[in-house]
Amino acid sequence: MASIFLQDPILPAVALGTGLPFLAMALILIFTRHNPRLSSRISIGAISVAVVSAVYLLVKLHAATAPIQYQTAWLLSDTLTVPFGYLLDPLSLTMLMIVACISFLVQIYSLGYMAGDPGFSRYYAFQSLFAWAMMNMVIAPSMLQLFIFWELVGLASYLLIGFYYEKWSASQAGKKAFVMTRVGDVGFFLGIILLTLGFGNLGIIDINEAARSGSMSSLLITVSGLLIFCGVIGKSAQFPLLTWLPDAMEGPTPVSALLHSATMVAAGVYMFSRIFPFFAASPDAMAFALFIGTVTMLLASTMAMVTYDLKQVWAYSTVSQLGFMVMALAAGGYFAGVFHLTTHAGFKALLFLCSGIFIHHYHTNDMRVIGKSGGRRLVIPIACMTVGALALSGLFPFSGFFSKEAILGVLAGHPNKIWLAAGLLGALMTAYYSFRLIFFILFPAGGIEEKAGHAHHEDIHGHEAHEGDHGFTFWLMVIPVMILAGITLVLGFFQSSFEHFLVGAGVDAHAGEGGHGAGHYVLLVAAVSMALLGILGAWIEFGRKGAAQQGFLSKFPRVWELFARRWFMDDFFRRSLDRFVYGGLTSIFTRNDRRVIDGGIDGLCFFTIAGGRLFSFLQSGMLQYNLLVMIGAVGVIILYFLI
Amino acid sequence: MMKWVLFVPELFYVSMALVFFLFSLRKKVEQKLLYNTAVILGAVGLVVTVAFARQHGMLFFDAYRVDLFSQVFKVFLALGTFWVIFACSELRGVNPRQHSEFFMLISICTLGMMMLVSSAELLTIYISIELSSYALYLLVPMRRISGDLYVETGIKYFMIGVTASAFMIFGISFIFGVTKSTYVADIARVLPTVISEPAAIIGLILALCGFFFKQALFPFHSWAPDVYQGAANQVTTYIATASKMAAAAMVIRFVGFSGGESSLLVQLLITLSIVSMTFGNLVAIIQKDLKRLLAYSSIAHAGYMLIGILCLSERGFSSAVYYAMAYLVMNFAVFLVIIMVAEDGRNLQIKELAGLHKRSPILALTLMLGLFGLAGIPPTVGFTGKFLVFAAALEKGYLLLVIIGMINATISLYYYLIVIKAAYLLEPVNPYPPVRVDGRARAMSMVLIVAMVYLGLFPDRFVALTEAAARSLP
Amino acid sequence: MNELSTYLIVAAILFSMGLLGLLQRRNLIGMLISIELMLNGASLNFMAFNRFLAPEPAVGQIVTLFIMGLAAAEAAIGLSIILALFRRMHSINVERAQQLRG
Amino acid sequence: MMTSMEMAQFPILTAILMSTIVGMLVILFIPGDRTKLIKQVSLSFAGLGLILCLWLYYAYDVQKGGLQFVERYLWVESLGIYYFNAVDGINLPMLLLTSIVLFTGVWTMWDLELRVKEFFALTYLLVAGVYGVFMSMDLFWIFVWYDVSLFPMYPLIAIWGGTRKEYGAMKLTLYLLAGSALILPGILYLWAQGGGQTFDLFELQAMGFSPLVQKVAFIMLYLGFGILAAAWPFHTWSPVGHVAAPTAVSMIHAGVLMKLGAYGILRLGMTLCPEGLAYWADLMALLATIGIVYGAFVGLAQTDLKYVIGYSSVSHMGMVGLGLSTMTVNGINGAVFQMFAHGVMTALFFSAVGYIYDRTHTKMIPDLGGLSKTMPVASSFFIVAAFAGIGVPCMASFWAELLVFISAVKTYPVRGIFALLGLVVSALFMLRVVQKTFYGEKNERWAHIPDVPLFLATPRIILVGVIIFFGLFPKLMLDVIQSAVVPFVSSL
Repeated sequence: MASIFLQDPILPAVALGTGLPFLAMALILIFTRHNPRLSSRISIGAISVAVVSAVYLLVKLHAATAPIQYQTAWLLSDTLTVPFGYLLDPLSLTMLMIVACISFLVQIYSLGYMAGDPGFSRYYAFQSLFAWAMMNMVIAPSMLQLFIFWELVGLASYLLIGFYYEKWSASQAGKKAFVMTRVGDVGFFLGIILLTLGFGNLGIIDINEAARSGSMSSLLITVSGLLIFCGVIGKSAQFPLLTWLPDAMEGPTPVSALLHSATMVAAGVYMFSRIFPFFAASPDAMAFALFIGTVTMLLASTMAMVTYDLKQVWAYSTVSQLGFMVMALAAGGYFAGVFHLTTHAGFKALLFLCSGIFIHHYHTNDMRVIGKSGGRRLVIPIACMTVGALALSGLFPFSGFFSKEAILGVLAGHPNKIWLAAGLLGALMTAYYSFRLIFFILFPAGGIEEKAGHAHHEDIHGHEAHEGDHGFTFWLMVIPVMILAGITLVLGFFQSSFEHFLVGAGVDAHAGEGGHGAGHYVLLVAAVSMALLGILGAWIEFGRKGAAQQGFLSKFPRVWELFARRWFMDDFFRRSLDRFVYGGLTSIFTRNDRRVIDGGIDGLCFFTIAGGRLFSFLQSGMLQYNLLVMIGAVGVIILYFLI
Repeated sequence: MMKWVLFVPELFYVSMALVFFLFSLRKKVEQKLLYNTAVILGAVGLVVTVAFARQHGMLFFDAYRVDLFSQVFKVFLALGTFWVIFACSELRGVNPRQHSEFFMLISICTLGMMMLVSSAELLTIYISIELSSYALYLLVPMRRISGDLYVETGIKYFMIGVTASAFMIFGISFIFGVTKSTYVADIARVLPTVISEPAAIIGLILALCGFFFKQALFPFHSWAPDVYQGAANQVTTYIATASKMAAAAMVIRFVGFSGGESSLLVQLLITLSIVSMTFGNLVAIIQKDLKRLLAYSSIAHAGYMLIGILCLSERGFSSAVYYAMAYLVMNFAVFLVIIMVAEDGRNLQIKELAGLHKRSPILALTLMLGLFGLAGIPPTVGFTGKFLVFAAALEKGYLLLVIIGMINATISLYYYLIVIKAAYLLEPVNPYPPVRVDGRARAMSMVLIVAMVYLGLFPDRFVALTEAAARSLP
Repeated sequence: MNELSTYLIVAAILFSMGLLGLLQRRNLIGMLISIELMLNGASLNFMAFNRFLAPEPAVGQIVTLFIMGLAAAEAAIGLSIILALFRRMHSINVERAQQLRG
Repeated sequence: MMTSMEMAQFPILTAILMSTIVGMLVILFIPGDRTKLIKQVSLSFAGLGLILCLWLYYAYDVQKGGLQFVERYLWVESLGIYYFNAVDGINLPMLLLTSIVLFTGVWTMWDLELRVKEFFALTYLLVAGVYGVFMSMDLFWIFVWYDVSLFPMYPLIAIWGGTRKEYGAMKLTLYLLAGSALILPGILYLWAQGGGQTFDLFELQAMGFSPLVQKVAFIMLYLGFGILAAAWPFHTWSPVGHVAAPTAVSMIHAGVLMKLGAYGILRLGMTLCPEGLAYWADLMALLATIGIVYGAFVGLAQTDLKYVIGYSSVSHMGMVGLGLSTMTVNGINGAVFQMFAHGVMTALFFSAVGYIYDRTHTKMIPDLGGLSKTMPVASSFFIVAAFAGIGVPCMASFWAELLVFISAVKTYPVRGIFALLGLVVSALFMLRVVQKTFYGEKNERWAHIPDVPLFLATPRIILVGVIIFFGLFPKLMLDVIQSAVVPFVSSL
């Protein structure tokens, strides 16, 4: 063993980094449930190792020319092999890095945020479970392993969304998330099965290679591609399965930051980019994805424009940005998509963690209340949040600017300019709703109410007494935020080296990426002006002194309602679930089960007994009647045989 | 003179009857003495029968055939008789003054049945049947309970019995006319050639009536429920066990004689078997009186046994013999429980078994195993019997018949389970007195339990025996 | 007239009459007598077959004798049971005895 | 065939069988009022069985495959009945499953007060039958043990049961034994068609029956065993029976006994009548698919926890049927694996519900709610089982479902896709139950109830451990299964 370790330090590094969280989860659940301190230390210890190993791997392999693959058989059945191992290439290394770092930061942050929660140990166990599943998903060398951990990530998501299980809405949201992603996953699974049956091999490299070289039939690619894309729709909350993600905000805010914005929901996009060449081989599938991505992005942006819930805004924005990434990938912009994924992970985690501080402090999600209660007094968080919002809106020099530019560049390269227009419209709305939120907190309409609400008075007072001096827990939360803000600031400048790393060593970049040049500047101006326009709009309506803080949409109550109720998508799901599942098939089947099948059996028994009663009349008490029966039977028998 | 050796078991029962006849002449008999004598004589009878089990030969101008088949059944009969006598210690159901007559009639009846299993000539068969029947006609009304049940039972049993025997002798007369012989062996040779004549068919069917009556097959069953219910528990036990043996043996022998591939006969037997099983099981479902329930179940079991017989193959006959043996053991187990629980000789309602598992665990266990055996559940002997019977039937290709038989077994399980439920689940409504189980009964139960399981799981030697017995049929 | 079939027909008629009487009479003694008729039918059959067909002259007659003997015993037993019934029920009508059923 | 059968030195299979029969006898001879001793004795005999089975599992040579630990003696000469015990890759997991479920089941019944002696004696009799079916390779014995495993259900449910116990007991017993009313003719039919010489499974297999015989025999065996395997539409005994049964009995029954049905179809029906299988496979797949979807839908409407589990069993056993009907290595691998996984999972389900029911005396979902607050550990057992039930990866049943679905989509595309859609419904239905039972506000009504103590939690932890162990290391089981399935499929 030792010699193997020495010869090839990659295997133990991966094994340690991705395996320890599982161990941590097991340890916490089995032994340290009643010791929150120890539980958190175990978990953070494991994730630190993961960060170290991710860094180590990145450093060691950043110059590697070929992907490094290692796999052992997890399961062998007939010709089917389920491998377990890793595939390290720039993409997975990047993603591994993102997951490990953000997990680490969130876990540190949670020390403060979750302090004192009765389920503290459980929280860290689930966090570890998530980290384990997510990292193994990222490094999966085959679609099957990816799918397995994909499902496990979903499980972690379910558990973490429903973390406050005593809250009905939380458990409801968890269920909704699981079932809705399950719908997509069934498609994904079917796609994988089709690939297995049609192609026989699920290795990611093999699939990409085969698709690129054209040795796979295009029908198979299209069909299985579309099915696999269902997985993306479910996991990355694309249209029409997007409504679970806003609901998922019922979970603790760090969870939202980690799972439901930065990493887990990006798994869909990650998977898309993982087998990008495969998808790219099917124009139909790409077109479909582009369409879905666009619709998602626009729909989610509209929803974000009308909500007052801090987290909901970022949730819609996540959906929208995910749609944006899908657009990028579907338009052929591999690098743009991945790059946006990376930057988005940073700034969206930042946004959520900042919101978390507010929520933790003011015990409310409503941005108006936070603003009135004096949200802007938390200087560092509001500053960081503004940084995040700027990045989200795509303004220089924040990371979002670079990635968004890249995507718009890709879209500009697409022959159909409608996608570019949609992208620009999206950028406008993004800036609008982001700064709507910022302005609500910064410049509350009636100024800051010095008197907090009666109900919260003592509570807040207690907190202020506790955190007035910016206590330890506060700093535990603020430091990760500041780190993330720093990353957001600088990440964009590594665009070219990142591009070199990712594309140069990995998958070829496809058309559209070269949309620089003369058009590029036009685009740049257009994008930035869109963002500025959005911010300006937000300023006029929410920021400037004496602004009504109503928004132009309130003038169109129908539209407002449409947006606020998520384009009635939830109603649609609810109603079809009630009508077709509960009211339809379930009740039909249940009635059938009770009446027809079981009733049939009971009826059979009843008739048997009734038969007994009937036949017993043959045995009357009258002797001669008995004799008659007997003689009659003999006569019948004789007659039968004589004839 | 050496040939008389073959007749020793029968002679023994003649003398046994004589002893009790002498007892009955005395004004007052010590009951204990009578019982002990009976048990000892019964045991000796069993020993004698077993000792002469390997004899074979012909007697009385070939009218009497002693072979392994007959001797095996004689052992069953002796065993059954011994068990019944053994269970008669109190005999509260019978007037004490009649106890010696009771034992005498049992001895005579056993004698008649032993003769029946060996008979190879129509007149001998007729006389043996009548001998055993007359004893039973008298045994059945010999009961001391309130009400008029027992006379009613007696008259019904008598009337139906003599009608059946009249049918039989009328049928025999036709067989005699057609085949010009009363020797079964000759008949068997001639009968297949003339089977298409109406007289032969009528004769055969009518003659079989007598046997079917004894076996209580549908439609000759109607005495069974009434007799089971009306007769004293011990007498019912005797009828249900020993008497059934003789009837089964006779049917096997008679049908075996007719031999060959007589599709007509097979059709008749299949019909009777299906109807018997179905009728017996269906009507048993609604019974409340345990003995009456067992009567209907006996009708069904006659049907199962007939499945083995109607195969007309060696395997079929041997399976029927095995089934008969299994039936003897299981049925006796159940009746033992009835006798023990109904100490005063009353009739037992199913609900009166309530709480038996507390009142007497060993009896409850005996009852459960016996009933599961009757239902054909492994690992009891009843299952093995059914298995052999059905195997024989399927060897002949009667798939549908076997399926019907199994469905019937499932139906039967229902009412057996009701009885088991009473014994194990129900709490008695009014507290019944605890059941007195003395060492004797305990030993008996143990023996029966072991026998049921042992015969069920280790049937090899007994199957070999029954096969040898079936082979000894001509 | 001196044919087998004649005797057989007579025997059958005897048997049928017995059967009819058995089913129709409610009087137990009458039923007993009817059974005797049936037995007589059988006896007549035996004699007739013996006379016309059997190689061995004695068999049918012996059987008949036995039937007669057994019938006598049967009647004795039957009468004794009927007597017991009469003692308890003060009637020999069979309709009085129908408690057992089902 | 015979050359590969080496007589083992130590008759370990008989020893496993005897561990239950001797256990039963020993229990019978302990005075009924010494309940503690009875429980200790039963647990130790169950532990003995578990150790023997684990050793067997360990000692089985996967590389060599085939029948091992063969014990074969002539039993009844004239019929050709053999006392023939052996293990291969198919029954080995089943034996292991049985021992695990028995051990944990006996342990969960530690609180039993009512008629303790009879309960454990009957349980042992039942399990003796189960072991017997799984290890016998002789048709006669398979049937004998099969029935032995069924009839103790009646007293077990009727005496110690819950809701509508007498009705449930009677229904279950009669229904299942009605199934054996088809099995016995089927077995004997094959025996008779094979010349009436032997009941040895492999000798019969070598004879090869005509297609007509196979068709007739297979449908009889399928229907007969299918009832026990809760194949749609013969499943209604399952919810009713489970609701009525006491915890350990439900565990053994749903965990092991239902597998007897599927095992019987595989071992008898498919081995002896491959052409019959081919003829009826379509129907089998159809019923199985209906079962999968239907079970999940009906489960959605249930309000009794045990009903829910009962219907989930219907759905999961449909998976087994679907796997078997594909006649591919993957399908049968998956089916056998699913039998094992589902066994452990349902045992966990029922033991979790058992604790809840023992303490709250209700298993109606609307009455419960918020249980996680009062008894987090006890709830978590159920929740883990629910995850296993909806096919979360790294739990044993996921692998089974994976294999079954892959082969099903290949062989029966439409039915396979429908079955896949059933996954969504089953997720909905399980999570709904979990949510309504365990989540939500703390229920003051149950606030006083203590969480499950460690001693009683141990058997449940063992079950969770087994689920996750074989979920993480499925190869350990699948290699064993495959060693038997590959030659089996190639012989079809």
